[in-house]
Amino acid sequence: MLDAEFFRRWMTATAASVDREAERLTALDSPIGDADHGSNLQRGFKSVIAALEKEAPQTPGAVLTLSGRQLISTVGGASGPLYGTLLRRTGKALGDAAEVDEGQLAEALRAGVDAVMALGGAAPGDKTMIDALVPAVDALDDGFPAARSAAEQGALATTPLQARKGRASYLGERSVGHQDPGATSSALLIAALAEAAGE
Amino acid sequence: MLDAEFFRRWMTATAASVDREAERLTALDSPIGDADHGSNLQRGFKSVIAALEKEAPQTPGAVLTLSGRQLISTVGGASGPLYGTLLRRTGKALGDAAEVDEGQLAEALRAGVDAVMALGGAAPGDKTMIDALVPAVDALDDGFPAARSAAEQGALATTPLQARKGRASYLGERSVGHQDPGATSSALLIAALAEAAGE
Amino acid sequence: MKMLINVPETVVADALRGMAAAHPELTVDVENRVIVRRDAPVAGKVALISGGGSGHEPLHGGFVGPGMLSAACPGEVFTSPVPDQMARAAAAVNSGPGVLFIVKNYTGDVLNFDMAAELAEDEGIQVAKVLVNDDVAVTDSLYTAGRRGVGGTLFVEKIAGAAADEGQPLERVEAIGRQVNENSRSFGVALSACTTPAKGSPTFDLPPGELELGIGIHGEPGRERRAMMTSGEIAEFAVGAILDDMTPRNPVLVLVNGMGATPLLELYGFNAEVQRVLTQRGVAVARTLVGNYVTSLDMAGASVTLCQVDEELLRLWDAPVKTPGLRWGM
Amino acid sequence: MKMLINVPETVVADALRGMAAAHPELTVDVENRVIVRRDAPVAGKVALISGGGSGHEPLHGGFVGPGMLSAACPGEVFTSPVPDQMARAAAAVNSGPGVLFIVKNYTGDVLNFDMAAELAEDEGIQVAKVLVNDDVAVTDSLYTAGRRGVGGTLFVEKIAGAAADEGQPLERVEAIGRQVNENSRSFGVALSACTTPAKGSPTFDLPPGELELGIGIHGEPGRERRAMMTSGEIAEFAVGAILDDMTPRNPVLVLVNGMGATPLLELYGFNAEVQRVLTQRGVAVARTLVGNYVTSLDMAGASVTLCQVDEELLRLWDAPVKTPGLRWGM
Ligand SMILES: Nc1ncnc2c1ncn2[C@@H]1O[C@H](COP(=O)(O)OP(=O)(O)O)[C@@H](O)[C@H]1O
Ligand SMILES: Nc1ncnc2c1ncn2[C@@H]1O[C@H](COP(=O)(O)OP(=O)(O)O)[C@@H](O)[C@H]1O
Ligand SMILES: [Mg+2]
Ligand SMILES: [Mg+2]
Ligand SMILES: [Mg+2]
Ligand SMILES: [Mg+2]
Repeated sequence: MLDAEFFRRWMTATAASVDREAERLTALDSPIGDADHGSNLQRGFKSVIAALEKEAPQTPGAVLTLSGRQLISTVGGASGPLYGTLLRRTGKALGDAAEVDEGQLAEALRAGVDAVMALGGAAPGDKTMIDALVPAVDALDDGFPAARSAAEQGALATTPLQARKGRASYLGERSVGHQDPGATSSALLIAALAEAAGE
Repeated sequence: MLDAEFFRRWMTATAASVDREAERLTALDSPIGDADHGSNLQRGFKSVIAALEKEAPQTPGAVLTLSGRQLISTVGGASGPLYGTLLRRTGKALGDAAEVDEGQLAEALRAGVDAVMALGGAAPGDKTMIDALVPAVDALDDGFPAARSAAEQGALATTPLQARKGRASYLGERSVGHQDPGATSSALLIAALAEAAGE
Repeated sequence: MKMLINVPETVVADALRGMAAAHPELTVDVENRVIVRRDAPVAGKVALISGGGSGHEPLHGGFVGPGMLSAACPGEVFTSPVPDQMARAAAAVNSGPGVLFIVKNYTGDVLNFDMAAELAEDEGIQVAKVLVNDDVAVTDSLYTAGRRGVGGTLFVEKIAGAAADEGQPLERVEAIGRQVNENSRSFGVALSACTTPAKGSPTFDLPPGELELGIGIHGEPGRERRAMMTSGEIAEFAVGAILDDMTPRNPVLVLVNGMGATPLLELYGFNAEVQRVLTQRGVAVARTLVGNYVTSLDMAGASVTLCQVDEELLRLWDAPVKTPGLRWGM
Repeated sequence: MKMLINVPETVVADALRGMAAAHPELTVDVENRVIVRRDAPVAGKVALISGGGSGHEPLHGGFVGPGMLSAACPGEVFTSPVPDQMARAAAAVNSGPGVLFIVKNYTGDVLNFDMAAELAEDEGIQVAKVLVNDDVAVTDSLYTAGRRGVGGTLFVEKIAGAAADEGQPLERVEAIGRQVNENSRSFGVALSACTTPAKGSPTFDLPPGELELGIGIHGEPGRERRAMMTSGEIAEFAVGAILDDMTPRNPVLVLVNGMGATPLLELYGFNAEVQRVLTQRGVAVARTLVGNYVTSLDMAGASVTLCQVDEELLRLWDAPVKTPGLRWGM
């Protein structure tokens, strides 16, 4: 079973890997975006960690809704409302149980990803974070490591795509040949989930 | 004896060598000035040639006063009024004789150079055009080729000097080690005199 | 790339402190990142709020004041602001008749302003929205996020601001804002990329002798890269792209806008070419504005925006405005 | 370096054509290179004329209009104008009470304005002159051409322009102009060189990680090169250099001026640091202006100018002005 502590570890591991990879994320956001994705998420997850320490939420749902609200209030850009909605909706779907199992998490995450698709209007293949998140959720039944590889594969697979959402879509065909920064950070988020599970 | 035709040749030869050396003059004006000396003189002597063709002055004095007025009206910067005054005062000193000898020219040129020193306040050693003009006038008694070498020597000798007049003086000690653009163009002017004399 | 900054992290806060010092007629909340005209809320008048990433100055903070915006919400550099900023601004400027959000069409701006609208409406504030999407360089299709909002934003903010200043009701101010957007088209070119403080190096590589056609205002590359063109050729290309998309029946407002690092001397020269092309194409010009208004940090380049105006829009354009970045008539 | 131009030879003429198109309130004589306010000569009032090399825009042409200059004479890029321009301008704007030449202290400007004064006086026009030399980076000694005129020019033109607008006589307008100059001090830094159209490459090489301290406005290098400094350190250096030279007893006007390519975002952040240093040094600030006013083409960097003002000078600073580059109160 996964308790509030597990979800806190997930957020901490995400914050750490976003910190480590911030320059790379910003560099990916440079040829097909506006060179801010890494610093956006760094700022957001830093404030998530601070809020979790300060407010010490006691349930999995509360950890994620607080984290999501925090992202919405500090990131800005496209990724702020989208990642914020992802965590907030996932958290809401977890309700106020003190512990949840992996199946419940998979179901809640799917609700979160659906909310991101509804909000941003992106479908798989549009070269966005969705291309890492959807395969990850699909693979979650096979465990965290499977989800991690699926997300990584999904991120890598954005390279040959032409973007249809977000800033990269302005470039038309020139968006082809670059890996999507948001899909890349989504892979980090899912990898942190596996890390939190010690897998 | 030197007639109006000789002075026209002098101006034409100057215009041609300024054209050839414009980039170099501007480049010299770059580290210790504002990178315009070459284009300034190019514009000025182009209009001198046009005016000489149009107004066809008939005496040495008239050729030079017209040329000087033309420089004043088209060059701007420091070099416009200074070179304009040089030619205008030299022309005035030649009076309205139809022909002048080399001694008269030397005397008139000295009057012109004195006027430049009075106007700009520069003395020899201040790292200006004066450093080429004064030695040239001094050497003119020994003929045009001697004046040419004296002007060239004078221009080269500005390199180790610290500028005390004009823009280069703003740089203080950093003006040392660069050849003065105005002294360099003065050497061209004197070389053109020798060229006009066929020497 | 060298910048006149302390550290990248404090660039926006530092700028807001400096703005506060220079403009006592504005209330600058540095902590919460909201710039409000000092006399807000103005009784009985619709309030205009805009915002977006920083790095486009004077847009939007420089357009706060009588006759234009009531408040502006600056995000991080090139990053949309967060909903809390616009919600706070709405509370500060609403005097009853409601607030109009002026939103440049970027996914991030749209999402954050929409969330802010929900928050403000929860507080009982009436909110309307004008989306600005004037950039003809972007194909508006199912396969893009739609056209970007660029130079036309200035026209929307000024003209809707004048309508609000006259005391027109929210629906009317919104309708005028939408009309200005529909009448506006822009096209931009870059001669160099820009450098964001966070990245510290140019956002794209542009070899000597080439330019980017159809750029936005976030340091993103354009649609196409070409061998360098003259000012006249660029004017033909930009005005041509706009007129391919709109055939003005009325005279136009012309904005010849610098991207940040192109000297005014060049912008004026470029304007001469833009005017020449407009004359050749039979487009009448009502007013022309030349300068750095909707910028992209230190990018070299320029954009052209045309906005067709009938008599009412022209009257509203000419109406008095008193902001740090645009000022006339008072 | 890429530029938004046609050919280097026509840069100034092209800019003047573009200025004419954008500013119907000015009469722009493109051929003779004189910009005059449309309503000149204004009966009974002293007329102000300034000018200098192009490349410093909006200085001077952008400061022509009610409350400031009557005419401006732009030379080639970074090249003083020729006497014929100022003589022609004087004839166009003089209504009887005489004209004041505002001349930045450069050998070329001084010589050409002096020759113009002779020409104008030959036509019976009374001419007075204010020489601006506010740059503390230059040692004022027998061994230099004296201090350069830089940012202080804006203060002289605005304040003397207001005095002329009030109908004060020539000696008085001249005295006020001189007083403003005596009360003004500037210091500038460059983070990059600029590129003139004629040369086509940067006027000096500045390695990454270094800056030039004590630069002028003509792309010339400064007095000293140092390792890159933060905005706060630069503010301390620049304000320190000014206060070493002047101890203001009265409040000051502050101009935080961009050299051309430094974004407004950075200039405002720099202003925050300048204000901090002034507070620490006990200098009271009356007014602050932040923006690109006295530029050096596409140079990155900034300058600080302080001008001590008593009540009269402050009143004249606040007086209405209506020019393309500076506008308030009307
Ligand atoms: N409509 C959308 N739906 C889902 N994800 C999107 C959408 N638009 C953008 N994104 C994601 O957001 C990422 C960019 O985030 P970020 O750089 O932080 O914001 P911005 O584009 O506003 O600068 C993109 O790489 C993409 O994965
Ligand atoms: N006061 C002066 N007296 C004599 N020559 C001067 C003086 N000031 C400048 N010069 C000369 O003028 C040259 C610069 O001319 P130019 O570049 O055309 O004008 P500017 O300095 O106004 O840009 C200098 O190299 C110097 O030789
Ligand atoms: Mg981005
Ligand atoms: Mg020069
Ligand atoms: Mg962004
Ligand atoms: Mg010059």
